[in-house]
Amino acid sequence: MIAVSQQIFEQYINNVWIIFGLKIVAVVGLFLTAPMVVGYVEHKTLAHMQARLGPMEAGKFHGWAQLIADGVKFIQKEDITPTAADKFVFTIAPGIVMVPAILVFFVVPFGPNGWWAENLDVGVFFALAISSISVIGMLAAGWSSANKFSLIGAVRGAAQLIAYELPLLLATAAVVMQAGTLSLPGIAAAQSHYWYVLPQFAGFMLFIIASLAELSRPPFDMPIADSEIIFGHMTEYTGVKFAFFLLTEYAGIVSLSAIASVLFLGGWQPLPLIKFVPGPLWILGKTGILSFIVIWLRATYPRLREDQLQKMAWKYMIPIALLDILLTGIFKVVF
Amino acid sequence: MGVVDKVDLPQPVKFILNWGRRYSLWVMNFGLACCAIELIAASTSRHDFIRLGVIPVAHGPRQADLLVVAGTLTDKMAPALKRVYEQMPEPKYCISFGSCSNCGGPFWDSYSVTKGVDQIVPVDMYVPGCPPRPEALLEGILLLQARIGKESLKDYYAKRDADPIVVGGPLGPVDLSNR
Amino acid sequence: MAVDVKSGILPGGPGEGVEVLVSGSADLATEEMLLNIGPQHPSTHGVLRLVIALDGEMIHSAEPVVGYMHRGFEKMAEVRDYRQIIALVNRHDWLSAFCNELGVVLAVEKLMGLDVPLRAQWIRVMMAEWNRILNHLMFLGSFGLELGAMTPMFYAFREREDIQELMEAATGARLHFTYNRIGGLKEDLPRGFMQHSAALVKKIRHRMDDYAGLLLGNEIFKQRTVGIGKLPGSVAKEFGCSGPILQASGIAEDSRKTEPYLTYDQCEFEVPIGVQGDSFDRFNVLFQRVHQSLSIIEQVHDKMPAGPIMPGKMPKNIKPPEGWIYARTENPLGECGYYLVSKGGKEPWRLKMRTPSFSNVSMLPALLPGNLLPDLIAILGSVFFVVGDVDR
Amino acid sequence: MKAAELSQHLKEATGAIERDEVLNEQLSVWTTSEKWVEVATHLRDCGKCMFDYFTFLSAVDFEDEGFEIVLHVYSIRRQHHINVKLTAPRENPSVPTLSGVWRGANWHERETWEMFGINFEGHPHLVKLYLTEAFEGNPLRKDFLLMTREAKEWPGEQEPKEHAG
Repeated sequence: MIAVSQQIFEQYINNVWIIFGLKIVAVVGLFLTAPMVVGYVEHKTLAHMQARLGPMEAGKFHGWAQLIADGVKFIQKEDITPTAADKFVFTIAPGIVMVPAILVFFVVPFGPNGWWAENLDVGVFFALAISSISVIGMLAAGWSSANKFSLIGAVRGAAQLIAYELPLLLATAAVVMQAGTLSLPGIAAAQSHYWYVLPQFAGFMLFIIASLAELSRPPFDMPIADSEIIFGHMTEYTGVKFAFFLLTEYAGIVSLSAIASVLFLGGWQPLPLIKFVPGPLWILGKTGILSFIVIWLRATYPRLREDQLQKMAWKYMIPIALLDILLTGIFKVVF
Repeated sequence: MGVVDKVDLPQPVKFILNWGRRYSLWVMNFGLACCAIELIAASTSRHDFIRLGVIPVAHGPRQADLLVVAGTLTDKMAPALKRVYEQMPEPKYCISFGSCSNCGGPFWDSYSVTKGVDQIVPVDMYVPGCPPRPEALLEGILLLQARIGKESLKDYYAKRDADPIVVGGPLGPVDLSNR
Repeated sequence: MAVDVKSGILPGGPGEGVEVLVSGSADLATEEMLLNIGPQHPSTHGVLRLVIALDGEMIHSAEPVVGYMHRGFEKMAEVRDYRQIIALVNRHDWLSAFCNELGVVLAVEKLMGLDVPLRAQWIRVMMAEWNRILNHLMFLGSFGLELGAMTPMFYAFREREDIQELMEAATGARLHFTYNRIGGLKEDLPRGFMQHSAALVKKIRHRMDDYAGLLLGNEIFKQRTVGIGKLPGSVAKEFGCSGPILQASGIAEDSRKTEPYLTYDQCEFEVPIGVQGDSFDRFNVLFQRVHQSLSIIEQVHDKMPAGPIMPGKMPKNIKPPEGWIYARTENPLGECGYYLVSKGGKEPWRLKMRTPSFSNVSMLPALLPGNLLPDLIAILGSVFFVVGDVDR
Repeated sequence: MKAAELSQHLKEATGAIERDEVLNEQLSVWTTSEKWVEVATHLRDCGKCMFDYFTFLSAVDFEDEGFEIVLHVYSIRRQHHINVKLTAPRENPSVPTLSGVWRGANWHERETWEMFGINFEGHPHLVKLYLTEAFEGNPLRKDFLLMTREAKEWPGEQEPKEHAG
């Protein structure tokens, strides 16, 4: 009996469609749950940093179900499309934002020996390229809403993304040079002796700052600056569509933190004395810590001005990133 | 929203839907005057209505579920209130916070004040006081949540004009035991 | 078929002309864009509307549209008796209720030639200073919020709750105190008030370091505010700006110093001034004023005399003699004056309110042009105003 | 400068002071509509006066005696106040604007125009400040009635005892 079922299992698990389906289920499941966790942690972290409690009632125990309640509520809300909006673009914009955010999770390795959905040879390139597609959705949302504030927010977002894509890529390029591979599992495996945060500390800082800007998180949250332009490109969205935007925003935190921890913090590589903890927990822990830092910054900093942000990108971060690449190159050639 | 407002849903589905609406009340702070300060006080550290799931991050009316009109509404401002209320998606609730928005309050004889926001938008709950203490708003929110927990969306869309709740009103203490 | 756009008529015989609508100009010259901010906008804390003409990102002209909170105070004061007026004037600047009512009772007392007992005067000084801190904390928090830092707001309200608790112990109210009476006060301080107050001074002083760390010492905060929205002292005077705005422009005018009322002449304090009158200076002056107020409160604790708080039994309906008077007090936001004309009745003939925010906001059309749009928020947040105080 | 000295100085320097009065240590001087701007300019520019701080401008409705327009200015340097007053007739009251002397007068004059219906000749932007365009009447005139009050008497005007009995 057991043998038969095992046989069936092996027969079906080898079917490419079944595997594909399972992968999609796993990735979408991750996409739906991880942002919820980050969102909840953000609620509670901010609350405790600000001398209050945060959600306490939904789900009874410390309001753990707050974001689930939000989700249940959003699906009941009326779906409003403004009269002046471009209806088609307005409707598909949340999808354009969301799909790339899901796709990024396909290439993130969660442990050695096949703990990933897909091991692309150009994994780094894929992850960074696909995550910048979402800006098209943002522009589409801002433009189609027929609202001045939305448009300003979308244009700010686009300008910000273009300025910060470059330092992000350059910082990654240095890591790629050092590891000698574009594959994310390959980069993580290459850090078995030491994590790249040590030789590439400048690159790590650049990567974190640039991802903050790309995620439009404080102190770079000008595209959704509430005191200036209400909610940026999301101003006119209601119900489920708005929930998609929010979900994507938090998924972005998770995916960029995960990629940063693979590139710089050794992915699943453990610290020397506590090697018994399995790899997947390591990468989740590192991602969690980076996400926490992203949340923490929100509690501390005011936001910059758009031109100050551009100045910072072009005048400081890109030269530093280039210098970093140069030094990495010299390092590679000499040693 | 399609189905939910036409069909009478089975009890478990209704319970889950109501539970979601009840604990996720994103609030649009229509702060106008003195009461706005007490409304902010209710959302910050000591009173913290975020505990109850009232999230004050809805910066625009499009994402809001709950409109709190706090303060004196003037005739010049009234069209803006009407517009904000209409921009909010259904199902939506409206709290009139403070004497001025209930009935004009100390400005009852002024030539430029609207005597009561219920002339402009339908109100689900009145919180009396000049200004009410944040605790009054907290109790009001609990009462509103208790009502949301029991209502059905079909009824909600069918008859808008359920009797408004009055905090500390003549009905006496309200049973909160089955919250 | 070429369409002559300029004439707006399609070619054809007489009577066959079809009008076409011409929209936009033919060449791509930049046009002035009108942007409407408010009346309900997160950054205007209240209901102020700004109509801004923009040339690109540069503000060409700015016109505040006020009146969304006009409640007709001055007319209503003419049909209220003096007791009711105390409760009424609380509400025009809802963040400094005690200082408002103080101005009215000072005006009436001066008109009647009443001698207020010393203890009542000292208690008034203390309460006015606590109210000043209460007000300033609100703006310390909300300015951070406008620049995107949300934590100062929560901290500010943590402190505000403590102060409100203290003031509630004496006055019975959290926001609109109505503690003054013509001639004195409603009632004496409760037992243990002074100890409570002294402990709170220490606590607030300690917690002010949080704000200094979060905002004053923050690099991003400095980048957003230093050199933004410079207001020359001469312009500020011409528009009648007062309080922190005037002081940040380098003019140490403070009626507690220059024309001391109550017992301010027996208190030692400084009037903090700014150097260049930019947003950062305005914020910094506000911050320093809190420290000065704390030091005044400590002095009051040492000097508080015993004695009555009312000059005897006062009639319920007060009828000041015929005449007029202008009484000014240094409100948290600036000079608040009441020009009172009495005809001997139980209601004033005319009560003109000279409110600080009105003059401060009327200065905006002179300050805003030439600044960038993103800086509008930084300037607006630092021109501390309460909309009810503008519109009355 | 002391109130008496100041009024003496103004009488000599401008010759436009009709009468003066000191009440509660505060000086008021009355002038005429023709000399209104001249007096204001003198107050601002004269080295002895130096009224550089514009406090407020408003009006009082004295029913049959017409409107009294009150200008209150203060000198931060010399630390003295003055009320400059002017009586305008009830029918078509009109005075020259001071917004060219102190820019702060702009909004105060708009408010006074709206509340009392007093015209300010030469004002750059005399439009409603507070009320909606549809609003009719000048609320602070004594003949403007509060309709709510006309419809229902305010019970609080009586003493609680009187009301009960």
